[in-house]
Amino acid sequence: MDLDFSDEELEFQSEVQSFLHANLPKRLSDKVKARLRLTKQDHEEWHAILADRGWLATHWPPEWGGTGWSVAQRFIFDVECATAHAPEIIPFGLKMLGPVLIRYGTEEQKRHWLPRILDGTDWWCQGFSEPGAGSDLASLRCAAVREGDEYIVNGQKTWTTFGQHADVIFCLVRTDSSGKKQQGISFLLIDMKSPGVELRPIRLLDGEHEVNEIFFTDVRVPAANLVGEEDHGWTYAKYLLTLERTGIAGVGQAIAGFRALQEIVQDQRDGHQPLAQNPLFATRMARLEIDLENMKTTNLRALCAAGKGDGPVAESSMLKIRGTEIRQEITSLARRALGPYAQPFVSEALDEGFNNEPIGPGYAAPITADYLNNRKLSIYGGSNEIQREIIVKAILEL
Amino acid sequence: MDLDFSDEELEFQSEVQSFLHANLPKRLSDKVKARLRLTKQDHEEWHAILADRGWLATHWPPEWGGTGWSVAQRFIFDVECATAHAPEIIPFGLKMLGPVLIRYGTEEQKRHWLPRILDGTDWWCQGFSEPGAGSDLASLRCAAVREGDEYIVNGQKTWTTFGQHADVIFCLVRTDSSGKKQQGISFLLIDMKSPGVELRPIRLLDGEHEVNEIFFTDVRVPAANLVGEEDHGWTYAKYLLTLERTGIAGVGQAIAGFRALQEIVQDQRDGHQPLAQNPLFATRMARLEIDLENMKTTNLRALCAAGKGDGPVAESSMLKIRGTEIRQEITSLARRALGPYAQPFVSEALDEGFNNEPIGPGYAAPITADYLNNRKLSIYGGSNEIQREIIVKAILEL
Amino acid sequence: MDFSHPEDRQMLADTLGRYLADKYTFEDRARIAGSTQGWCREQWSSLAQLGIMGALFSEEAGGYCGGAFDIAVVFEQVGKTLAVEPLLGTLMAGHALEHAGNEHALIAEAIAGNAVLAFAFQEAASRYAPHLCDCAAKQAGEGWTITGAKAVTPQIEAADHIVVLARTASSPDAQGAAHSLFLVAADQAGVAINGYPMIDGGRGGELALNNANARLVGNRGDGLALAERAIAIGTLALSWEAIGVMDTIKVQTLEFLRTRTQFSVPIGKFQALQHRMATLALEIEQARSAAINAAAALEAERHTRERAVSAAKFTIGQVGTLVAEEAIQLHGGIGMTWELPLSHYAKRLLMIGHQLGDEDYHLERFMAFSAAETSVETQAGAPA
Amino acid sequence: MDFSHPEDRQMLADTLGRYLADKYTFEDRARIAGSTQGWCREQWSSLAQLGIMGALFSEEAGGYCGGAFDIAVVFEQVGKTLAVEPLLGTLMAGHALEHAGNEHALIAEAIAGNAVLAFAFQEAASRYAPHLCDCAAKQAGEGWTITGAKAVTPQIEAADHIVVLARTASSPDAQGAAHSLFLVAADQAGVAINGYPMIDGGRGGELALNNANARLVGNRGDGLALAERAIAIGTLALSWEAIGVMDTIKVQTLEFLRTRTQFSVPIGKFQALQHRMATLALEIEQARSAAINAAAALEAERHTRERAVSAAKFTIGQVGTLVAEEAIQLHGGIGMTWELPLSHYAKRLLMIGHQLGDEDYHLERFMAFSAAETSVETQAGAPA
Repeated sequence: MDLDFSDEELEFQSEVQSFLHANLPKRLSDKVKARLRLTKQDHEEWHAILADRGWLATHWPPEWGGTGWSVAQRFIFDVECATAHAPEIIPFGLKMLGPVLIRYGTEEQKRHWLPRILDGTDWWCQGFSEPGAGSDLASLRCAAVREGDEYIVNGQKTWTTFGQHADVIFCLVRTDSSGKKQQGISFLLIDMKSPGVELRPIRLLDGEHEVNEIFFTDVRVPAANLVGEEDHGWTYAKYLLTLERTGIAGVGQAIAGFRALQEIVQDQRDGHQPLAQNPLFATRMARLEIDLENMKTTNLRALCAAGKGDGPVAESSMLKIRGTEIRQEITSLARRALGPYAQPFVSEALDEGFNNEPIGPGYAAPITADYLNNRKLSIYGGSNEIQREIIVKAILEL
Repeated sequence: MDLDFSDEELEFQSEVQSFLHANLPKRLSDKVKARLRLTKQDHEEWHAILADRGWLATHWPPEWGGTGWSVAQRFIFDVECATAHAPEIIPFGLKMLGPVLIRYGTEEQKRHWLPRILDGTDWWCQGFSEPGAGSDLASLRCAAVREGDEYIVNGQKTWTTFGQHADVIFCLVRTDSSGKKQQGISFLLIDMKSPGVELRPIRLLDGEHEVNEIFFTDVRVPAANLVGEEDHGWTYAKYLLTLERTGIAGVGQAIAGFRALQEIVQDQRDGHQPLAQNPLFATRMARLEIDLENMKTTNLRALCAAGKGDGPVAESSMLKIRGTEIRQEITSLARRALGPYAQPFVSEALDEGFNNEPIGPGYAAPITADYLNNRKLSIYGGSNEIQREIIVKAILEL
Repeated sequence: MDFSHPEDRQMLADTLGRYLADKYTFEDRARIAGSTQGWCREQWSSLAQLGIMGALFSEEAGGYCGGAFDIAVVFEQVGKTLAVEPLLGTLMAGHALEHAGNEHALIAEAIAGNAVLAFAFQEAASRYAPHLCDCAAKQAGEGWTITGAKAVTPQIEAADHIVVLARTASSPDAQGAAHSLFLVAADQAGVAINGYPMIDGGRGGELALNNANARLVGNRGDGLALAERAIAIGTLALSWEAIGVMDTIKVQTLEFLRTRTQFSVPIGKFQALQHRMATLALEIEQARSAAINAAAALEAERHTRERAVSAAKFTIGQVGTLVAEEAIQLHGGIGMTWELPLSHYAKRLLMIGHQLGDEDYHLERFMAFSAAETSVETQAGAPA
Repeated sequence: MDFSHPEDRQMLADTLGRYLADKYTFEDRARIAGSTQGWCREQWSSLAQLGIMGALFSEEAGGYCGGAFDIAVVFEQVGKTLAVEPLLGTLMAGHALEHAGNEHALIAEAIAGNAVLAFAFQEAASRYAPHLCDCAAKQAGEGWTITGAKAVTPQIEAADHIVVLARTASSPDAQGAAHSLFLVAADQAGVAINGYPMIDGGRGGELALNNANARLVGNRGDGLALAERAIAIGTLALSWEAIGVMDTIKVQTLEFLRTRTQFSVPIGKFQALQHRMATLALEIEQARSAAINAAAALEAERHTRERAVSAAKFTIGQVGTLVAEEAIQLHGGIGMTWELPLSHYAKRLLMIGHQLGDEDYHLERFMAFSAAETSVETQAGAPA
């Protein structure tokens, strides 16, 4: 049992800090700290800086340009980036598709696609959910029919985050309907510029355009874009979903979010004292802080177990549930902390360069929208109900 | 909308108070207040006093010796009795079997059994649950086979509260196994002194003997003891269970319990102040008090709706859930309030006449055992899970 | 004891319900709530013609009802349709004027739909507490002028007249009084409003007063007592609005559970969701009981009234957050879309928690009232 | 970073686990826990021979381990079997003696199984707070005598020696010190113990001292600092005992869900129960993380250590109550019977919440430490 970082790890931490200090543009960290909208260019700028340093693909082995970091290093990097207000790494290519290709892709696919992720040529998005296939993902119906060297794809995907920015989409498609629904699913890479791909924005409850519906009509996809074997996509999808879950737990973001919350709660007043000293609010904060401290250790335990080859299936689900609960509670307390100023919403105030006088405290503008937006955390990446199903399956053995 | 008591109701309240002041033996109220064990004789003594006044059968119509009270009157009576620390009326004959006989029994059955409940001749107990039929009550297997003018009963019942005191038991027995499990159940009254009836005590986690297993081996029961029609017992049971639920919600006991808790929390010290002023404990108390205030009104709403003939099925389930949650929270806060003194348990201190010096504060002895015992509230009378099923069935209509 | 409404009040509720269902559809509401004005004068006139504003005030003040349960049924209907019209400000300001006993002509104008009122008490640093009021009034000849700022007042741009709480003494006098209530005409020099959209629809604004002319409402020093009463009435109204919102969310969520299919069955067949739905239904009934308790206590003495009002708003705040979050979760991704009415009901429910005190504020206030023995009518603010 | 135990510690855990499974079966435990003595001297000797007490102390003090995670694995096994032997008192008193630097001979006796120790700090009016200590020590020649009473001390009847916290000054001195720690032989005039059964098995007692002879432990005035450290170690031990209890309850409950049939299927098929079980499993892992954090912080400076210890005991208190109550509920009526081991595990888990501070006490303490900037080693008691 040793929870302390080794000297090497501490040195690594300093290295990351120095790097961030020297290379994270203040314009970006200011935007992230203020929770302003990030543009596609903002993300690309940060990705390029990390790629230059060789630190973009933290989940890839070195031979493909990844960092090959240990569990502890990845943890340190995530926390340092988050607390320095670096933009989050967009996960679709780097943390989701990349590992799938490295594990299940052909040599050719790896050589073609992985460098393009690293150098920013391709912005990926994810085509898993469908209107009729949410929690019941395996019931998906978007169909691909093989015709010679091509698949013809027809159907619909939904909840595609940042689909509006994407060049390429990795999809689960149905190639066989005859057996169990988990069988007959294939994992296909589709160029978003292909004829027959149409994108329709979905407006969320905070008014933002973040997710999309995507329609495929007779879209022709080279058969070379099939990952792994036809009809075996469910296996690859499950591997990807486990990675996604751990990402959504988001310990780094939680730590950064909690620190930001502490500042708000010190700044907000409850009569003649900071809100932080209000007994009820202080109790909420302390419970949250303890939950977070516990979750940090649970996270490290799960990562260490995964590093040793113990299957992290139930653990990653527990992390996803508790991690998202904590992140939601952080945004919920920020909203509560604002008091009456949780109500005004000037959407333009979330864009860079907006110079009007803020309504209420300067940090107030994005808080309620952020709270509302983060309701997604317990829904996407496999809803927290689905995570409970996974846990039960693992421990109950019925 | 009128939540106030009418002048007549206020007058009735005074009448009840005067009656309790004059007729509730101090020996009994002292025992109830101190949460000591009540003997069978204690209960009989109090029943007799109420019967003398004509106030024992609060759920019966006047023609059978009941009070015929309005909803408001019953509420007032329950609350006044509880807060005066009167023993609870043992419900099996008075609140459960009585109404069933009145609604479904033959004239002869009513004439025979009802007076014997009122005058204390018969102490009833309930034979519903079986080891294999708990939440799934309708799967019960204890069988009754008709032979001439008799039924021959074989099988087992369990969780029979105060079976050790009982003269008679009302049972659900299976008279037909051919159809759906809810069919083929009959409602039978069985003399506990019949040959072949055997009782085995169950010791509960607080060490008490309150419930029993009952075994029936070739027990002969006169066919005249069948209530209603053969094979239709499930209907009568459902009616009885709805009555039971509302009783378990126990608003009167909750109010009395909360007042007793307030005294404890004023007496216990947190440093140099009463525990009542500790911010965390005060918050727990305030939340509980508000819950209780809300529940009081929900209870009255449900009773008024029932009085007007609106079916109180979902409402009585909601009441059962929230009422038992509140009663459990009261015992839980009492336990918490004791601090370290929640641990000692001198069982003899719960008997009348125990004169040793108390361990810790005088009221401490029964508190943790009472908390443990009250875990039953969310389990019996149809577990709170079953109540949620009933609610969902009523509102979801799927 | 009777939990049904008398016939005339039921008729009021039905009339309003029918009107809103017909003429204030979800599409109408979305258009009005997102408009640059943030409310609709035509709707306002129609509501006045239906007698809705009249129902909020007593006969003495020119209305025809004005009881706690009349206010309750009106705002319950408002909640069912998410109407954004400036009823709350008109109710609170009007009741302050009514209780102070002057300005009956203005109340009559409000009842007729010719005047919109706002009630401005909170300030940037006051959070929800009325007594943390630094807006200063000073005497100027016969009248007064006020200088200072008020924060996040709903539909204040719509208001023709604003009832403003201001400080009339630098420190409390022997009776603890330092504040008075004033009536300020919106259309004058010295009144500046910085308006903005609210996240749940409609608009609010910041009020800046710079030597604005004002008329004293009631007696000097009565400000906090009058404000407390107006806030109690506003809190009651919001609580019942929340009941209307929650009932609607319940209906919408039950319908979704019946019709949304996953794993080849309606998701309402999943027991884990069923039990959570049962809990929501139970909690909503508890919240309704709390709102009934507050209405029943509105005419009681201060201690009883304020305790019940804070118990209700605490319950509404707690249950409201649970219902909003659970309803979204039970809907899944679809519950997060702008397109679905549900998300707007959920937002409104959450934001009611940020009006006139959130669950923590009211729980503390309930505890303070529980601890306090005193119930002196003149002592305003939380008793501890 | 490594979350596995080194081999020798794992061996210690396995040895103890095997011994208890073999020789301290549930029937043995039930007999011992309900006996008039409330513990078993033979078991105690066997545990000493196995080296269990030695594992609780450092080599300097005559043991061979004594690290936080050594204590953790021992008490985790205690939790798995509900052993009622006087390990906690011996651990806390022994560590106080060890830390004070004297009485090594007595620790050696304890390690050998020849002496049982108890640690008595709380009083009838102190609740869980060590600084609310009115027991008074006065100097008598070379030594000291103590007069006063101590409350609810586990297995104090079993103890040969009792470490007692007592007041050595009527008010705190400049360093805030008013208390010192003393060693009191149980077998002397002036020591009276009123013993009783505990509701979760084993016995406890009230200690009355009447001019009882006592030896000073450590320096005068160090009492609260030494007690705080001993309580931290005791709290760590209880937290890990709770982890052992909860893991066992989890196994029992999963087994019940697999085997108990209702509605013609194992009740584990019911999704509403499944999801609650998943939550329990998740919470237990959170509790384990909290207990790991406390063990990892035990040798850190005071502020870090006490914050982690209170975070752990808060978590254990909260999760423990949830697990105990939910496990009983998931078992239904059967979970309430004396016959089933589960009910005894649940009782123990609940009562751990009443030892060395409940969840509220430790949450407040965590908040006080979070608010305080100071981390002065000598300043004992909660910092606020």
